Amino acid sequence: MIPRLLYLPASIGLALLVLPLAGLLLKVDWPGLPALLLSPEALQPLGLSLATASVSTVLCLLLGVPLAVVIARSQPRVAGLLRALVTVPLVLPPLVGGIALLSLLGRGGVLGNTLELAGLRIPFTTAAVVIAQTFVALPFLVIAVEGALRTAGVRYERVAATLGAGRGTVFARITLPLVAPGLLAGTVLSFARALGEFGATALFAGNQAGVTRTMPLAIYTAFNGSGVTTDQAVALSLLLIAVAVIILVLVGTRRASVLS
Amino acid sequence: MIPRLLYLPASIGLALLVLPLAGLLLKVDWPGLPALLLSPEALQPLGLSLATASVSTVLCLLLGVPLAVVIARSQPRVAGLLRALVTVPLVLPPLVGGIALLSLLGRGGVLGNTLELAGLRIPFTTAAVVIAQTFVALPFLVIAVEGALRTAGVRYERVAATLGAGRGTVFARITLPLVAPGLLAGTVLSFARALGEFGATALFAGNQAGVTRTMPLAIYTAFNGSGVTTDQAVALSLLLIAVAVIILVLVGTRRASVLS
Amino acid sequence: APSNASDAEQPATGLEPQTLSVYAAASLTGAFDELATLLEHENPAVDVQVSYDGSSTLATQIAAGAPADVFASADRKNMQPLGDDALVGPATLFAGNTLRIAVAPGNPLQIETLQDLARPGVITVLCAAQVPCGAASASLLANAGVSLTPASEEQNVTAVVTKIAGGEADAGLVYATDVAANPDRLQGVTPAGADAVVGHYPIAVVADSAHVEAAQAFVDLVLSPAGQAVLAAHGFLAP
Amino acid sequence: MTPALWKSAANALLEANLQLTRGSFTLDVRLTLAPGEVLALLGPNGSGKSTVLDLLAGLAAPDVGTVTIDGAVLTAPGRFVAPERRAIGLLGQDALLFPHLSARANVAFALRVGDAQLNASLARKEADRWLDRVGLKDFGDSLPRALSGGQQQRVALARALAAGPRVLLLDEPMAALDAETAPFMRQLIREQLAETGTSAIIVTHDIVDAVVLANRVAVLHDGALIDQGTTAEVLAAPRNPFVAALAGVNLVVGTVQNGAIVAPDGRIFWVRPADAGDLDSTGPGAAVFRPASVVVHTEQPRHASPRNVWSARVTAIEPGSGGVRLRTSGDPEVIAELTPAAVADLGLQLGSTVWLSVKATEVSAYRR
Amino acid sequence: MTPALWKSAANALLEANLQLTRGSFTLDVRLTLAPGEVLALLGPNGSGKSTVLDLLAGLAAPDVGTVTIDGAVLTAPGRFVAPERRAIGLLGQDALLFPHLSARANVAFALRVGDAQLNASLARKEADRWLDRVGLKDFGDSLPRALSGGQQQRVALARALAAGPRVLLLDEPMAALDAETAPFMRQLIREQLAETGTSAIIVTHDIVDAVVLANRVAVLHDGALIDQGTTAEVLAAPRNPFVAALAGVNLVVGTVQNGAIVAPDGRIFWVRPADAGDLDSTGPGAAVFRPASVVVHTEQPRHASPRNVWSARVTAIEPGSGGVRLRTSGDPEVIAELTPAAVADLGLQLGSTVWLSVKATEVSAYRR
Ligand SMILES: Nc1ncnc2c1ncn2[C@@H]1O[C@H](COP(=O)(O)OP(=O)(O)OP(=O)(O)O)[C@@H](O)[C@H]1O
Ligand SMILES: Nc1ncnc2c1ncn2[C@@H]1O[C@H](COP(=O)(O)OP(=O)(O)OP(=O)(O)O)[C@@H](O)[C@H]1O
Ligand SMILES: [Mg+2]
Ligand SMILES: [Mg+2]
Repeated sequence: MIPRLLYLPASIGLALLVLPLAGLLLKVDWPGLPALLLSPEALQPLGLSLATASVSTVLCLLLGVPLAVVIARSQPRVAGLLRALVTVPLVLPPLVGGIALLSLLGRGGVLGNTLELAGLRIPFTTAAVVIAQTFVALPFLVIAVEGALRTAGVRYERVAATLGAGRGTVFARITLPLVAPGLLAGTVLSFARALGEFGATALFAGNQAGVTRTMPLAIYTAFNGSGVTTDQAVALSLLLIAVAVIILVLVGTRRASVLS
Repeated sequence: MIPRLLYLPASIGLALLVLPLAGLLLKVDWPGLPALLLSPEALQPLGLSLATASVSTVLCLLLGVPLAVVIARSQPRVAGLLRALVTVPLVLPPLVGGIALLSLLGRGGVLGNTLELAGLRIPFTTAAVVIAQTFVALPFLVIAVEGALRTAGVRYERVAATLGAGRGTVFARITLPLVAPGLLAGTVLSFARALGEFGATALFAGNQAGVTRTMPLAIYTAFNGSGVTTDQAVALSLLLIAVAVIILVLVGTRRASVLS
Repeated sequence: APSNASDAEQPATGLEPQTLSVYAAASLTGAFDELATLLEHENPAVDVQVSYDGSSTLATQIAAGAPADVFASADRKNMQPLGDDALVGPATLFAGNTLRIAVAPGNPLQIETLQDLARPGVITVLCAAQVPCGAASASLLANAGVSLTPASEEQNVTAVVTKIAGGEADAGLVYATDVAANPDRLQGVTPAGADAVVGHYPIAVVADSAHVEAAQAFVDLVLSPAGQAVLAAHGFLAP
Repeated sequence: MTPALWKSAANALLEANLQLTRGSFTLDVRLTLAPGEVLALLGPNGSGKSTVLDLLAGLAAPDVGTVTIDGAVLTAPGRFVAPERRAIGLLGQDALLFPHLSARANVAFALRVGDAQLNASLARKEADRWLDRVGLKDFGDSLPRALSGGQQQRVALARALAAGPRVLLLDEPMAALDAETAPFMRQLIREQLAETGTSAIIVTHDIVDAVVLANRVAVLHDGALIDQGTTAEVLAAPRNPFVAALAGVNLVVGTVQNGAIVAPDGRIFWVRPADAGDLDSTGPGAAVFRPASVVVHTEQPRHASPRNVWSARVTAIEPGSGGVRLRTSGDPEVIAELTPAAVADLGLQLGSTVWLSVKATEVSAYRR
Repeated sequence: MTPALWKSAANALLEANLQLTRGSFTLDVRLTLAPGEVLALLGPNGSGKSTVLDLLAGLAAPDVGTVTIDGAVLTAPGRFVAPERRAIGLLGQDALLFPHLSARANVAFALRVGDAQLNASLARKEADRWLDRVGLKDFGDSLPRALSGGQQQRVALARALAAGPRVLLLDEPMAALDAETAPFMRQLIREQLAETGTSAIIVTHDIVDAVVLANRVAVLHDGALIDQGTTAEVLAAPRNPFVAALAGVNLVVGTVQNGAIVAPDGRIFWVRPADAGDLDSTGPGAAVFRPASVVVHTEQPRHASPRNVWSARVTAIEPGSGGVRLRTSGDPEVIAELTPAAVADLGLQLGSTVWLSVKATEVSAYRR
């Protein structure tokens, strides 16, 4: 059912996304690769990245799904405004996201001062990494789930209500399963975005090995350190990409099987 | 129809996205703002950003919609793989996207050499900005439209086929209008992402006023140049955010009216 | 040479109308802006565009064929490979930079020595060892026998400055030029042995440059007494 | 629209007074339902039947109006009880089985909602019993998309009954069912409603449903109730062509003149003596007679006993429940029912000109 | 399953031979359609009717099988012509109007697909004519969601007819239509098919549709064609309970013994002399008689002429087209049709034990 004319632009689009990654492969110093990838300099940030991105993704789900429901079921005007607000963080250059988070949660920030009095300091902690990742990844989840909710419509929810099912039951047993594909897509997107987050983290969380140095920060550090030879940065990127692809493919096929 | 319990996490989610921006407002040097915003240092990058982001968005539509159709209508396994490939650029830290593009299209790059022979040089031109933006924004469009296509299903396309409509007609008159909300959401997302793109652009396109210095680069330059006083960077960010919000709200309400 | 309108129209001694592209390390921002204006003043036909970024970013871009005419790096490490590949001409050192302990104005925590940076309760941030200011910081601390775990290893010196000026961190090691550029927000403390650790800035004309003559003129200006005076005014040492 | 028709039952379970405008369509309906009563809601396409059910179930709100159940206000200006708290079930025109749940899980969902105590495995067993009752014993594991249209309809019916509401609204529940299954489903609905004492409103286009299931019939037309009463009453004296078509009788809406009904095209219908007495003064009135009472002749009948004789053209020949139905021209058209043999004997064809006669004793009449 | 039934028409327009397994459901069907012929496809829910239409229209592919139109192969091993190139239209069980297009635009879409020359404004005018023909003149601008179920069904019918296919497949096209509209839509379909010489297959649960619209009837059961022939043939000698229910007659499938049919529960049905001659040797056979031929007694009839007499319980009392229908126990159950007056006179109730009799001359029989 695919119009044949579409195959050409589709291939170009795919090439645009995939070829640069292939180009990256050419830059790899293959003999030195295994040693590098097994070094603590590679594995520690990778572990931290996977851990923080997972936590952030869970946070995105907990906060984002409700937000998506509220937007999807609001009056069109309210929904339009909320949707715009949710999308704004996407526009922020990474650095600005960091400044914004600092101005809120940093020492001297509006909330930061209050927290400081309570003995809580967020910048330079792993919590800051999670917050920065959640901040940048949340819009993805919200937009994806909201779209799915809107497309799924309320027909089945209405049927469930006429059977006497309360809102909680309907949400858990009807709404969520119906938007499962959108939910999964949103989860994948926000996990990917959290995994790749660099800018806001760098400024808001800093860069301390084992605490806040995630993979992207390690890559940047390696890049800055190596000068023109981007070998190490490329190798680390490759590791990140490989891990991401494996996770995405695993989730992708599970997703397909859910849809069947 | 919204379970009442959801309002709490929804509010927290919204606060997480909006409060940092509000924090940013506190950092603004309001008296100096008008003069700064009307200076060529602000308006030239803004114009370039809007122009390049618009072109990138059009490119995303031209390449991304066909790609989304191909993925949505493929076998589950193929679709899962393609979807993972399309999602990978999301994981790339900004810098790595730049390295990848340079290694493909730069001097000594696989394609770059060929193009050089043809007298074409892409890096460090406005075209490079557009390519970098398209590279990072395309996944958003593809994922959003693919999701919408999958949810819309093929029922109406099948009906149209039994009426004798060819694939092109079905695509233009049935498929596209049916996924209009998803298409609009994807367009908004990719435009927003293109507008905020910094990392790949900085490396691949450089930072030349009027040619490749988009708003995010101007913000970065202001941030680096001024040292401690983030005033100018914050003011520019504010301008970018304001423009983005206006566009998003305009599109958002149009979107609502389409859905009605 | 004094310049006037007729010189611009008839560039017998001046330069052709052209745009000169200078790639300079971010820490050179204030000084190179002035030097660019100076060159434009002397050669009204020439428009100088300076791109500032991290040295490694600029080096990577030049290696990839960026249309740069002059490259001024914050360290030799980023200049060296370009020279080895003959992508730039011979490099000359044109400035040096030393480290300062940066603290908030008024020095509320009374930080006077490198040892104070390791004091419990003091939040210290440094540049990552991989970037020029981080490498310098590491040797300075090693020379003084101080070992400390910073709260963060920033990617560039600007980030260290931002953290201290914004109050996120109490102290850190930055360049003297950074302190000079932010007199209202930072106070500098000169640590013992600072003079022994100097960062050297090389400059070179890019081999592919289409404007070799103008590029050389800019390099010459940087190395000239007038240029050196501008750099000194921004806190740089002589090379 | 005699006020008597709308008498508010003192013991009404459900009372509704609904006004709604949607585009050019206006709904204005008042209806009541007694405990245990089953009302058949009839009406042409687009008359507002589904809209009424939505308003009762709380899936839509009227512009103005009230809905009360047992005296408790469900819908009123400033008050709107959510559908899930109304105890009013609705089986809509589309089956809308939850697509991610098997047939069994669809029914079990309704069971567990109706009875919070019920544990999952008991609910599954009970659901299987329901599937058995709708003839789908072997389809418990099937997802809705693996069921045929009629099978889906049956699962939806089981699900709606299993929820155990106080009032059940059924929108064309038998539309997709096959001829063999329909009577059993009708029986199931009837038994279930009677057993549980559930009141119900059933929307249908099939007169059999109304007669088998309902105590009372209400006819909706263009958003207004134009007729209400026991099934026999309503069908015996159809008040508009729709009801006449449903009842399968001829209806002539005209004016009363000298003890007869005059059709819009001038034909005069003499009526049986019992009814003629009522027709002493002029005014609107209607005549009703069965298609089987219409005699068809190929020549003008002379010296015949029937007083009502006229000529017309045959506009359609169709099979009917009791033989062959002839539609004949006129305003209104008149349908005659004959045996296939008679059609052949008379050599009737589309367009033939025929003479029709009806004995006055076969024509009932009433004032409108 | 006499081979004669499956004779491949030499002049067949559409020929299909389809085998498909989906879960536990297996389809194995061979059918042909002559030019201009209209075939009614009957069968219980889940018998595979919609599946057959999907396979013909190219919306699904059989496991094994072929579909040819005018000799051109549409479906075969290794060959599959896309639905849009088959010139086979399909009006599915759901209306599926394009939700973003008005009623007019839905029909105009089909018109312009069928005739590339047609410009937009002409197509709109022509679409309006179609809407008028299905009684929806004023609904041209309405979006599907603002139409009632029956209105949507009518627009979908107009759209399917307007596309002008060579073969039209209609899946329960009248299911949602009201009693007044249905005859007109039936007439519209008949005229349009006749005028354009379009062949058609119509799936329906309503015997009237089959009789009015179709030249021929095919009965599907559990994925296999169990009966085929002219409507009269099939209904006169129903081959299974489903067809009997559809035709409204009693069917006793049993064994031939001594010129009579013995039911599974042992009842003996003597048959009319004309058929008894065929029943000289044992083997499977069936008896058929009309509900109106069954006489109901409250006491055992003695010295009565009917040879077939038995007792049973009343399991259901329903209205029927010609009076009241009594379902009575037994294998198979037997339906008797009485006047309402008779039911009252006899004091019949659910569960009453009655005696039933049928005159042998009213029972037709055949070998299976
Ligand atoms: N959103 C709307 N805007 C305008 N008109 C509407 C809207 N929704 C429904 N209608 C109109 O309301 C009328 C009643 O629709 P409803 O679905 O209640 O009819 P119905 O009696 O159930 O018909 P059917 O027998 O076809 O199911 C129809 O004429 C329909 O066109
Ligand atoms: N994907 C599937 N998996 C398993 N069984 C299926 C699947 N799709 C359909 N079936 C079965 O195929 C059979 C035929 O379905 P079909 O829709 O053709 O029936 P139908 O004759 O049109 O019935 P109805 O009168 O209810 O519309 C049904 O028993 C159904 O359960
Ligand atoms: Mg309806
Ligand atoms: Mg079907």
